[in-house]
Amino acid sequence: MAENWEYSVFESDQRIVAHSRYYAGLMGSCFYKKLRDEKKILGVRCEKCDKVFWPPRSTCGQCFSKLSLDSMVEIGPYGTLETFTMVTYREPVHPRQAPLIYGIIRLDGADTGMAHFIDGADFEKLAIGIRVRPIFSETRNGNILDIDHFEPM
Amino acid sequence: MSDRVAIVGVAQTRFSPKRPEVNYAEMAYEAIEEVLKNTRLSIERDIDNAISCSHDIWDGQTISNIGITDVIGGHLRNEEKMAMDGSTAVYYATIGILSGEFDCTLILAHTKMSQTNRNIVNNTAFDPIYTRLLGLDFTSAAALQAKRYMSCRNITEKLTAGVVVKNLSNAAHNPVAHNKGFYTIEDVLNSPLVAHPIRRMDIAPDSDGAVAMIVASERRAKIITDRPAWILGIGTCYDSYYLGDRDLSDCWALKKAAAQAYKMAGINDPSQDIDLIELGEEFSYQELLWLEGLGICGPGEAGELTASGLTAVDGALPVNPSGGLLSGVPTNVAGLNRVAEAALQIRGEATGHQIKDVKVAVAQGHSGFCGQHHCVIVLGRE
Amino acid sequence: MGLVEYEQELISIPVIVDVPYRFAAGKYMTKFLTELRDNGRFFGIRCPICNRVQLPPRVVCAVCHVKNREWVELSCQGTLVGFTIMYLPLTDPTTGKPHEPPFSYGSVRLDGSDSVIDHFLNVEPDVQKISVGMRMKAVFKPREQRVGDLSDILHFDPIPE
Amino acid sequence: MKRNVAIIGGGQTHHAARRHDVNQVEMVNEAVRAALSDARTTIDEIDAVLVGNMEFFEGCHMTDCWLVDGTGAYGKPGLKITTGGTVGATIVCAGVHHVASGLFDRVLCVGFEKQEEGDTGAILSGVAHPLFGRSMAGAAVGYFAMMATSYMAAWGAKEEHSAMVAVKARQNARKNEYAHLKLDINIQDVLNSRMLAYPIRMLDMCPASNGACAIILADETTAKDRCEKPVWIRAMDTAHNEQFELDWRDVTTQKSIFSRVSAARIYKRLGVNKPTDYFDVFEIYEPATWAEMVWYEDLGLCGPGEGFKLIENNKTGIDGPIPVNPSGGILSTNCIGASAMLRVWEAALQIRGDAGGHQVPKEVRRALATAYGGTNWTVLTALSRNIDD
Repeated sequence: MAENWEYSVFESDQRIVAHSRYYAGLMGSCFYKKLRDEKKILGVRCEKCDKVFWPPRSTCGQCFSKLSLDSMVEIGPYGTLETFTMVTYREPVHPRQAPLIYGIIRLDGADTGMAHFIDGADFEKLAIGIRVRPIFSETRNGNILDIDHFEPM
Repeated sequence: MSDRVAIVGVAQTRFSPKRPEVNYAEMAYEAIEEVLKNTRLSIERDIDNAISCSHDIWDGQTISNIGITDVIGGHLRNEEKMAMDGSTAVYYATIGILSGEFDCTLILAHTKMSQTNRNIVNNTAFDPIYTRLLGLDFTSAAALQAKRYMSCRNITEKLTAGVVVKNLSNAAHNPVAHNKGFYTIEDVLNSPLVAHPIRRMDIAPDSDGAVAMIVASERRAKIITDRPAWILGIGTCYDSYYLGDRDLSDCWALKKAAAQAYKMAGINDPSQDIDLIELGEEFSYQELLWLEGLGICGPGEAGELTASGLTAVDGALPVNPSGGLLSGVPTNVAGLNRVAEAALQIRGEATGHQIKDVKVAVAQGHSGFCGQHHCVIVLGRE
Repeated sequence: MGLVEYEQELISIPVIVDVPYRFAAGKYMTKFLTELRDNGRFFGIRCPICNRVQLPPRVVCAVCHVKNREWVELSCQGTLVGFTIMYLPLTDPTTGKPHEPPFSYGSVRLDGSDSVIDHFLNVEPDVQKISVGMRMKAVFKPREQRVGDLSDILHFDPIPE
Repeated sequence: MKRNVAIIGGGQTHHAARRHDVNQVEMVNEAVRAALSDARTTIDEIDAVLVGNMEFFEGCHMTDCWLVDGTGAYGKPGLKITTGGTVGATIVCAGVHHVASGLFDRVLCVGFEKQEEGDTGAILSGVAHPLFGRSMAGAAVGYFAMMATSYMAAWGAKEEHSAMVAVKARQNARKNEYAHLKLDINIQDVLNSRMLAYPIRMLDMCPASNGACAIILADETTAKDRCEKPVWIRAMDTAHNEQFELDWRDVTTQKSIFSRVSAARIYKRLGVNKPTDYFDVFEIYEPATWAEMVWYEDLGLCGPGEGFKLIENNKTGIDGPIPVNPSGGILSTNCIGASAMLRVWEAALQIRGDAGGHQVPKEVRRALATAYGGTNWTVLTALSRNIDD
């Protein structure tokens, strides 16, 4: 069959487009309402592990304890930069234009970090361990972009 | 293990940046046809189970094992699809045979990375509630890990570039590899920054390809081949999910997976008992971090170890003599190809890149960003 | 703590997952789609063992685990083997608009083939007017509108007895 | 199998069209906690966690990684399988292999779907081959509609028969506290429901549900030690069907069909001569009413073309001689990744006598569960109360 192949390569450009909506759950809703309405950041404490987690979660991944809404605690708003990178490429899934800087920020009072954007400083001036503060978005819709970015203090 | 399981046959398609002339079923069948021919086995007569490995979202098809049912021999028969790295398929196939349910399992992993955009696909692996909207993908996440690991452990970019130089020159001797050549550390450091500190040459390129493997019970293995690659140990482990949950300069889950596999295989000192390692370095720093996780050296020591030539093809412990993932192996296929390359080495069939006298080889694969799930397979000649 | 209100609005996050693909038809489907588009012809492929003619053409006969090799040109005529009247609006890919329900939809086995094609039937959507066993004929779009897809077929027309 | 394997516990969520109060992790966790509690086990005693889900339906890649807190998989061995609608049963099958292998004593199997979060229509059209049929957006309903016209033409069944199946499912669901669609409906209500694709009406089809199911499997020693009412997995069988030839909708086909082939294999393995005598209850995967009648025939509960008479004579009712889907089945609850596991779990509940309001009023020693997915695939699971039964 392959001997006399008279057909040119056939390719088809398509997309799969799915309109999804993800529910944050009770604890996630508390987090986002507090963020949106009061610019406050909540985590959740596991008494057994003596740890405060961000993002808030209703089961402690480490010890499997059930964590209730009453265990939610305010964390931050300041934090420490644990790692960072500058991304040079552009993708349609990016909410801002490249080059963009991502960091993982451990907010004061939390034992785990938050991934977010770093802005407001030259990349060369960034270092692991520097202190950063959140800059909240003007319009907040109840999602992670209600924090616009973190900037060095 | 009281009962033994062995890899009795392996086939790889050539890996290529793009295979526009075949669809994924045809590409998969190239490997399946080859492995059946090599082992002189027939689907109808010999194969009693099939496991495939790919992701719907990569394949662009919902329930994408529909697309390979025909070629893998699934019609009116058993087939299961794992949505994980291919190394885990070997893990599960081994368990299936140890359960006594199956004697001879055909494993397939395939992906055509060229047909879509890896960053868009991988962005959907970030949870939609707290991280996906940031636009993260596996490269930016890996860069966060690389920065943390390299800073905490004093690993320089020269040391990670050394991995690239080694693996691409290894790949030059591997006929199925597509990303290969003899480069210098400067070449790597001069390649464009993609996500600091990761440069273009630090990243495994997009590839199309498939790997097929046949795994059999001891009884069947001895009939099929006189050179089985025995599966001596297996292990898997999940890490926590969020990037900020983990100590990114460490790989706790890999250590746990390796501990299971080593215990089963009777490996007490991995740095002495292992002859060869094939591991999944989607990014060059991962080769160093995974070596630490596999217990080959202490934290932060893998860079100097690599620079010393220990992991080179002529070193005491060759790592990725095939060229690894940097040589161009598709995602999902990645880990199955690590196991396949380790098996080829054990069987003395690694054409062009055979290492002498490999008795015990370790293969590692991982799923998710920054290694959320690890799988370790120990193979042996005896 | 006063941090949390129990009677609360539940937050949700809308996300559009939009993934682009460039699908390769592959060796077998390429001939089928190219011939459909350029010449309005149907090609199936015959299994060397069981002899069934498969549509669409594919690399392996799943029943016999053997590579398919022999191409067979099929008729544009066939027999209706199953049908329904669709009351759900299905999107017409060429226009992006829904196909106005109700409409007739069915499976046609082309003469010479062992497989079926599911497509629109150009029959009044009335169960009394459709029956299994009806003879049908493919009607193609004009050549310049064809792209190499099943939508190059406008619909199947009943063949008057 | 090298070791006997038993279900020592299980659990499920209250399935519903909307679960805005939980995210995916939390929803799955409800089922996992229920299963651990039912098995009187802690997460620390679980050796491996296996997850089944069709992540494309939620638009999430590698959900097993995201779900680690909810499933309890953190720090444990595990894997994820996706085989379409069958996946819940495939995960149980994988769990059975894990335990039988001797490497694991207690394995947690989890299946779930939060269908409201994804775009079911877009993703279902992705089941078709991208270059052969995807542009036609045929939809599952068209497929089952053709099965229905074929069934009516071949055997003389009427729309009323499918309506009887629809009523049975939803009335049974009213007795099942976990079911999604608990509708107090009669045949006329079904026949008056909106036509989707002749002769399939709204009430002939399964709903889109949110829910999860978890099952804990254990080896014989653990099961006898720890569990008052272990349910033994006697045999499992999987059969897929080739990609393009969907012959199940032609009810008179003489070809080998996945359902019949798989049933024949599992019956042979167990020495079943008459399935209606051997099994006391059936939990089958019926995405549409007509598929339930075809399952009756393919499983040998009656002869070819007699399926509609079973429902007509109420043989398969909850108090009938051949109870099928006392839980309400898929027609009442369809959370895809959990659906097939729910069949196994509901069958186990019947054997334990713990099904509550929908417990069949007779002794249940053995049960058969089926799954359905992909391009006509199934996984059959045979369960028993006695280990040597």
